[in-house]
Amino acid sequence: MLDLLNNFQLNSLMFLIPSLFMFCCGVYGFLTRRNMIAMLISLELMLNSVDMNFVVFNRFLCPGEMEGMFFTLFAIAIAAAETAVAIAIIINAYRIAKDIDVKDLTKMKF
Amino acid sequence: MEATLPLLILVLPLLMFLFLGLFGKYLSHKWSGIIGTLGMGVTMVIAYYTAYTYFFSGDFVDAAGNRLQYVVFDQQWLSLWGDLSINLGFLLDPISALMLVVVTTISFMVHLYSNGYMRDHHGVYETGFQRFYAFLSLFSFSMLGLVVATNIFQMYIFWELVGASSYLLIGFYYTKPSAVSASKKAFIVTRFADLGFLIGILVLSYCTETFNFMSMTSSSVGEGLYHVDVTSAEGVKTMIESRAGQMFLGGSIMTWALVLIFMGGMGKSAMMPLHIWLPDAMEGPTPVSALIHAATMVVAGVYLVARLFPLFMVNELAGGAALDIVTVVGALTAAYAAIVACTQVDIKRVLAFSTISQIAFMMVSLGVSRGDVGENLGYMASMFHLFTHAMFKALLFLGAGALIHAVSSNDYTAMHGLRKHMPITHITFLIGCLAIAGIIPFSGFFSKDEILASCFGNSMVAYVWMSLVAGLTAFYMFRLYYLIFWWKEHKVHEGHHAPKDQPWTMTLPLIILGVVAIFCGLVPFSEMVTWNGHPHHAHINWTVASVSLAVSIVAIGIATLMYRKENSLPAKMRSLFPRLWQGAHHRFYFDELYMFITHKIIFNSICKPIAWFDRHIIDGTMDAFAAITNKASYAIRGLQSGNAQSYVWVYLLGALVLGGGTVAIIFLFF
Amino acid sequence: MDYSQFLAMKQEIGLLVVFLLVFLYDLFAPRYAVAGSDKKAVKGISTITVVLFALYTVYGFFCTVGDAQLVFGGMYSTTPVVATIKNILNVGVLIVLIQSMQWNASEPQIMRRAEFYELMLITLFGMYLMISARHFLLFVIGLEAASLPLAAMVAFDKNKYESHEAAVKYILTALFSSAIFMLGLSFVYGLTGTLYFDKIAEASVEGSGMLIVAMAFVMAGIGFKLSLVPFHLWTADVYQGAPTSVTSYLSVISKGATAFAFMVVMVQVFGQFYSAAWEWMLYGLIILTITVGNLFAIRQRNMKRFLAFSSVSQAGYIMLGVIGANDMSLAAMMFYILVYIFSNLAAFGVIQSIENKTGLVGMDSYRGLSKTNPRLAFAMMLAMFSLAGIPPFAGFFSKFFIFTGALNVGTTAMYVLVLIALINTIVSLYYYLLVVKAMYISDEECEIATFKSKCSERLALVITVGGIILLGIVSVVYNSLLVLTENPV
Amino acid sequence: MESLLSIMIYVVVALSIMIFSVLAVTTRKILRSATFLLFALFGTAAVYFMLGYQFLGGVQIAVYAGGIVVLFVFSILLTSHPGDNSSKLESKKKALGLIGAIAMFVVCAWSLISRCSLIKTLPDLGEAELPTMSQIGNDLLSSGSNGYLLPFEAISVLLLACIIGGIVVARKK
Amino acid sequence: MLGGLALCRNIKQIRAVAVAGSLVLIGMSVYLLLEYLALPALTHEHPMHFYDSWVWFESLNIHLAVGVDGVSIAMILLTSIIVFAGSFASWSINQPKAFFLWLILLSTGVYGFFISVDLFTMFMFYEVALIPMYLLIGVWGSGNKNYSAMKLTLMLMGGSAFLMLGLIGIYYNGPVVDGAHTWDITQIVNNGGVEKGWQYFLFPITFVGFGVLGAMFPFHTWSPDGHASAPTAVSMLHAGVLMKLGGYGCFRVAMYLMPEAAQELSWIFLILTGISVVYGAFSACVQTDLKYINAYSSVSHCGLVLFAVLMLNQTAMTGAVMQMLSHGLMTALFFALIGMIYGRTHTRDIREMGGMMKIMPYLAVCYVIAGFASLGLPGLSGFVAEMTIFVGSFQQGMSEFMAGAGSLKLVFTIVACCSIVITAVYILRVVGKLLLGPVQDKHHLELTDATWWERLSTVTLIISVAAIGCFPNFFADLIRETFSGEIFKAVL
Repeated sequence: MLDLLNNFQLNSLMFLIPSLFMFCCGVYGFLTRRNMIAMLISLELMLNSVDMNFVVFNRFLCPGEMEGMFFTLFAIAIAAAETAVAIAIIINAYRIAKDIDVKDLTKMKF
Repeated sequence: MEATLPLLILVLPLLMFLFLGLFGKYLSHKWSGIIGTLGMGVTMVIAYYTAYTYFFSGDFVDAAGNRLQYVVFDQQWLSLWGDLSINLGFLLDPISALMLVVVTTISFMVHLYSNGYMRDHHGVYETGFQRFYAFLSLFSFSMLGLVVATNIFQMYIFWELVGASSYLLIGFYYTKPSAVSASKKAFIVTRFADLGFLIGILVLSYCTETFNFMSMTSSSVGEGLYHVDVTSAEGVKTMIESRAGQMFLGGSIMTWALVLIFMGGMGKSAMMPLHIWLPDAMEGPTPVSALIHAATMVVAGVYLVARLFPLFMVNELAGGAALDIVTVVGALTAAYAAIVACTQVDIKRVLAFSTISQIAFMMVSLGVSRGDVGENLGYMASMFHLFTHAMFKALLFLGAGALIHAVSSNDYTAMHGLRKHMPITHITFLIGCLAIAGIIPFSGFFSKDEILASCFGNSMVAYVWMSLVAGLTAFYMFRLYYLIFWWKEHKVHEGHHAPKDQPWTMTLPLIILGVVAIFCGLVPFSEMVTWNGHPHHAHINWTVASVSLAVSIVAIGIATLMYRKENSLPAKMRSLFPRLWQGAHHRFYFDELYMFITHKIIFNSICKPIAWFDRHIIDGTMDAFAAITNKASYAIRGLQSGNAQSYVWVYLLGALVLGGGTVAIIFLFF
Repeated sequence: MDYSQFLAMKQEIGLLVVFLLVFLYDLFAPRYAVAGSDKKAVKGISTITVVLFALYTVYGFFCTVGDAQLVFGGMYSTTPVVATIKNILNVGVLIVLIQSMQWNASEPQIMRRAEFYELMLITLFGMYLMISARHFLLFVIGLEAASLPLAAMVAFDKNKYESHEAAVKYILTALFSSAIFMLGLSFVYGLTGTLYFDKIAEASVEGSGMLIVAMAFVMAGIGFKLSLVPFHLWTADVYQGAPTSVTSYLSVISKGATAFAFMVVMVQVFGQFYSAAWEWMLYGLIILTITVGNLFAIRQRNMKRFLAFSSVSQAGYIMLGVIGANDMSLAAMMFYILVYIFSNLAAFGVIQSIENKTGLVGMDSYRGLSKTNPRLAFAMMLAMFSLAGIPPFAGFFSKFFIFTGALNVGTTAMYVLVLIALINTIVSLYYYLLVVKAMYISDEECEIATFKSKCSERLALVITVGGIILLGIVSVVYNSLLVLTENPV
Repeated sequence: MESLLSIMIYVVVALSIMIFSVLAVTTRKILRSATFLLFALFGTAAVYFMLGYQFLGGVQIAVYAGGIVVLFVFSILLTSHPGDNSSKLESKKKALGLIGAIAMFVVCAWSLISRCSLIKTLPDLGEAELPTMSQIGNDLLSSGSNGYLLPFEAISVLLLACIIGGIVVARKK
Repeated sequence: MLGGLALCRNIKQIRAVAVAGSLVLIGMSVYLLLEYLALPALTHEHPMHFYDSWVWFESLNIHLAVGVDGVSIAMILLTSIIVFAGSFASWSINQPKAFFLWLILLSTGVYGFFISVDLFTMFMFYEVALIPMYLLIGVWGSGNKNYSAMKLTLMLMGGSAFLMLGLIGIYYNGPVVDGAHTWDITQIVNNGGVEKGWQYFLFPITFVGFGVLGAMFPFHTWSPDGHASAPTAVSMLHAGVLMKLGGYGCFRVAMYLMPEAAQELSWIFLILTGISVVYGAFSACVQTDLKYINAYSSVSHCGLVLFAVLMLNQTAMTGAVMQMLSHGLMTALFFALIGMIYGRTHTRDIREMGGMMKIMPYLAVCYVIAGFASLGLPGLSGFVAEMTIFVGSFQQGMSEFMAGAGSLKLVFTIVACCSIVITAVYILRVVGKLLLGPVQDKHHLELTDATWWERLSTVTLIISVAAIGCFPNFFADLIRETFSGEIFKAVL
């Protein structure tokens, strides 16, 4: 047991898998939550997981460069912008529909 | 001979047709009748002149005394495969000269006659009088074109044209449904036969590599002059070199060609089993029946076989059965028609069956014509009979027309005992009957005698068979004669005029034809019309003649016994052979058979299913494509549920399948 | 730092200048009170925008000459082809702007029209970036810049419920799609260690399922904007709900720009390795897109929704240019998009002017249009014919050329693909003819009374109809496009 | 050998990321969901710190935690009444969601694992090689290779657009 | 160049202009014919006269290439006549402006198609000719017009979809001339033709593509519905000219460019077209709608065209073109007459009509003439065409049979010959029911006979029909040249 611990080293997969798990949680949430803000929250999880992927790849595979990190940096900004617009739209829709359940916004179909 | 004059024979009727057809309605009835008749008269004169020149000028006889074929002109009309081309031309040879005379004579008589016939008793012209003359002219043109054809395709062309003009004339009373259906029937039945003719032409032209009669059967002996000579003819040589002798379905290809062509002749000449249209064709005006369905068009089949006779000869020599088929068909038809004729009520139908029977005589005559029987005596006899028959049958028909016109009915039951009311008609009709019965010295005697002699020389069976038929002929003709003119006194219904002789326009042709029918048997036919132009001197075979004469007289005697006075003998006879009588009366159910085939089988079992198949299966398939597309469109509409989450779900799955699926495919298969 | 590099971005700079001018005018220009409302609106902004943009469009044509340039460390590139593509977009945007003038003068819209123009210009800027980007970061920024403001524009019609529903659907799906896209990018980064296009292409990544998965995600991300099936489901709802100007903008400009970007990504980035893989993936997508788009379009009765599905299937045809992956295809694709812009905008122009006047967008309302408004009906018919690919209208040529380009590859698979596409043209012809039928053949009384359309609308229609008729027949256009693509620098 | 401490930190961080992610998407109270998101984001920031990207971690906390989550909270408060529970999910929908998520996980995990070259231990880097603030600043405004001047400018335009868009949409009439 | 002029004709809309325009067209066509006759015979190197070519899409080597040979001239002449007659036949149509506009667009397409030598332009004109059909039927048609118009358009466009693939395939698999592939038919032929392996793929799809328009079984079902619903002039043009585009395309593109495949694969289509001939005729026998009868008769006759083309010999192919001419004229005549009768009685059901000969003798006589032409009466055009075909096919079939090369052609020739009987049946059936017999409906007695424009229209056609029927050699010689083995490689 101790031996195992002794030989234990952090590798990239150990970060990637939780990140991926996070992404999939986000997917699950996005697919199932009916509250649109909850959907946005799930989306944040997904975006966050992507960011983490970039950082992990950067750190493990190309140490010394900063491309992944910069991508994450910008991605955070983009995520913020996305969220802002999305929330604006959702609130707007809420004003009209008095509801933020995504299921109620299905007037147009087929 | 100048080409223009014979050409006029064709051009005049054509012009008459166009003139009357296009401008007829601006002319008065009277004038269009006069113009039509005059036109035909001029044509007749020219035709006589032409025939006279041909036969008697001596320009068309070679050193050995053979009559030659003379091509007046021959113009390419449509060139086809290789050297094959359809020409339009004008061929003078014994039979075409003969036919020119026959056609123009009868046609003129009919034109003249119609002036009277196509009016009612008050002299009012029938509607469509101009049209009638236009069609008559069209028919004359087509028939003349047919007889002078230089090649088989020209013949086919005019063959079709006579069919069409026959169609138009039979259906002249187009508001009468029976006339309409009769005309349709005539056209379609002959058309069916023409299919055989056409295929026959195609086969023949493949074998001989020509359409041209001269190339097929003759050798050139000078400019425009040809001598019928099967041994040196180009077409025959080619045919023998080609594999025309190859067997195909039980006959050589050449036999097939000739039989198929003969099928065309069968249709036109109403040979059994393609005869059914002719009795119905009597729905047309009676002059038309006289012209087309007695004297001219219906003998076109005989003419066709005669025209190709050298080829039939070659075939016969090569062991082919074409001529035998002609004989058998002819013999069967002759007997059949004669029997049926004995039972008909409608006088025109009796005459129609008599025509069928007589034409069958000509066919048989051609069929039994062999080189070993007096230099193809049958050929000459056939043509001779064609000539005489045309005259006396036209006479009979015109006489019947006069009767019908007088009593306004076709049935002899409405006539009886007319001999006193219509003496001219009576006499001329009697002449006709005697002629057809073959009583010496009327024309029919000579021609029929030659035919029977020819049969006699060839086959005893045929001879006996045909003699009996000749006897039947005499019987039914005199049955008809007595039933019309004797039997009992004519009853004049109140308010009706008594029937009387018709105006001169109608009686004059009767008289003329009567005279001709008496004397035309004396024409020295054998010296003028033989298959290869070589004249030979026929003499009456008195054995045959006396036998046939005896048979005829006996038959006439029986007829006299049965029908001269009203009695119950016919009814007794009828009840003696009820089956036979019924069968004959219903023409042995040929029409019913055809009705069954065309209506039940072709129309109901082929056409309708095909139409159904087309609308429902083929079109249904096309519509099904549309329907499937539409269905698919509805089926997948759930994809667009309106819920953003389901969109995303589809999106996700799409992306995963796109990636994962591709990976799986690549790693599994490559 | 070398700021001179910005000079390579002539068109972007020009666009930003236009944007800033409009923005500043919006801020400082005099306002006037709108009748029946207590709000004030900016005067004359529409005209100014259109004029400025028209000038800019003209200016854009001068940018096509010149060498290819790769600046910012290989992050941004411009070539004559790219410049031409941007010019094509400019023309489209100009028409959209002219078409939207009338709508923007309507009551609730008039207060916010300046923002409308500004957003539109920025999305165009985002598309420029997408097209010119040679680095995925820039690409993503461009993509977002092209789609986020659009979401706001979709929601512009404040009074209309549909507009909001559409905006919600659009933003949610767009965000999800961008998340997937970025996940794919992260995989690409993980595989190659770089995000520069040329470096990715150079990196030797031997057979790897991960790359294919990454490719699929990238395709899905871009395919979302192109509305390729199965990433298209937002299209119909959004097109239907959005204000018509925005719909037309979405359907032609956004789609056109993304198509080029897609081509660049596919050919430049993934073209080197696994070309077979992405071509087959695209192959499947094309078949699906064309077929499903057509199947859905058959049933639509709302004109905008109908055109949405038609544009889905048109995207499939555009993708034929990508899969062909040669000069001829590229030129054909550019030409196709150009023609598509004109045809679709003509259709939307008619829809818009009718909607502005009567508020009707149902196909049933169009019955008998030819009797009340023959000119509009005629323009619509030409647009439909052009979209269906009927000669002698431009659509025929573009379709023919794109097929020719695709068949240049010469493989049997390509023949099959083209055959499927061709069979689908029959289906598409069917529904395009439905519109024609409604307008010309139906005998019923038309709901839409005769009216005279506004000057701006007519101008836009004249331009588009002229384009439909002339673009194909005047061969110069296509020839010059092909000359451009044949001589890539 | 890694210190036991770092292992423990890793385990804690990884577990917290995963658990909070799950909680964030499953809890029925929307406000809690936002809170769990916040914790998940903190976990991510911790990962950044662990890997030596202090600046990024700082930005993560500032922007995400400080900005976005607050935005969420505000909007939640605006749109829902306290104590509102979201209704229970239909099992069908849940199943579909699960299928989607699991499929996603399987595909991606497979592709990650199949790519052996990805599985690397943490390379040791000297302090110098980890990005410093000045380096980040320089690169951010550099126009050369690996310089991010253009994206930097571009994102400003993007943000401007989003501001305009957000205002236009959210503004009352 | 005259061909070019035919293209650039002014599109004016008024009735008079339409008539004048069509007169000018006839004049130009005749002039073209005369000019053509003055020129020397075609040779292998120059299979087209008046050849001219302008670059259009340089980069794709697309030219606006035009040129004519005897066949195209015949077709152009046919089109002119029918357009002329059609303008008269639609004298009193409503919305004449739009109608003539579309009609002329349609005929522009047709002219363009016939004079094109470049595959692209040819295809373009082909489609130009097809699409006005939709509106013409949809707007001015009658009966179930929506369905029919849609069906017709979609099926024909379906054919052209195959065609487009085929043509592009020909382009890519054709020879390279001056460093580029070419669309030019003459250049493709003179430089080695289409690559052999590809022919087996391209020939069938091209043939089917054109065959759809040629109403080849089983792609003919648009024809009955379409013709039944179309207005008079459109039926005339469509059956008279447009269906000929199919036949023309079949030999000009499919067989001319891909002779090897044509030789080897012709049997498949021979069977299909052979079926068309008889099948169409049988179907026509039981129809009760006049236009349906005619449409099926067109299927039969046009089937004969394709049938003859597939026989691959000079005579049959000449006959095919003759048949196109003949069928074009007489079917136009038929449809014109049906339109005129329908315009009076407002029914096309032959069961409800009768005795028209009494009511409208002029139209009835014309109908009989048309019927005779259709059933192949000598002196009218149908006969010469059919006979040329039959002789050609039979000789071909017999030669192959004798050479032991199978009896397919022979058998199908005989089958096709049978159509002359069936044709007679259905034609006479109609004539009997419609024109002859007693008047069925007393109201019909009040109807009038033809007006002067109707007379003019029919007379024009009848004269043309008779002209071909009486002087066939002139036309045959004109056409035959194209199908000499020297120029047309597929001909043995």
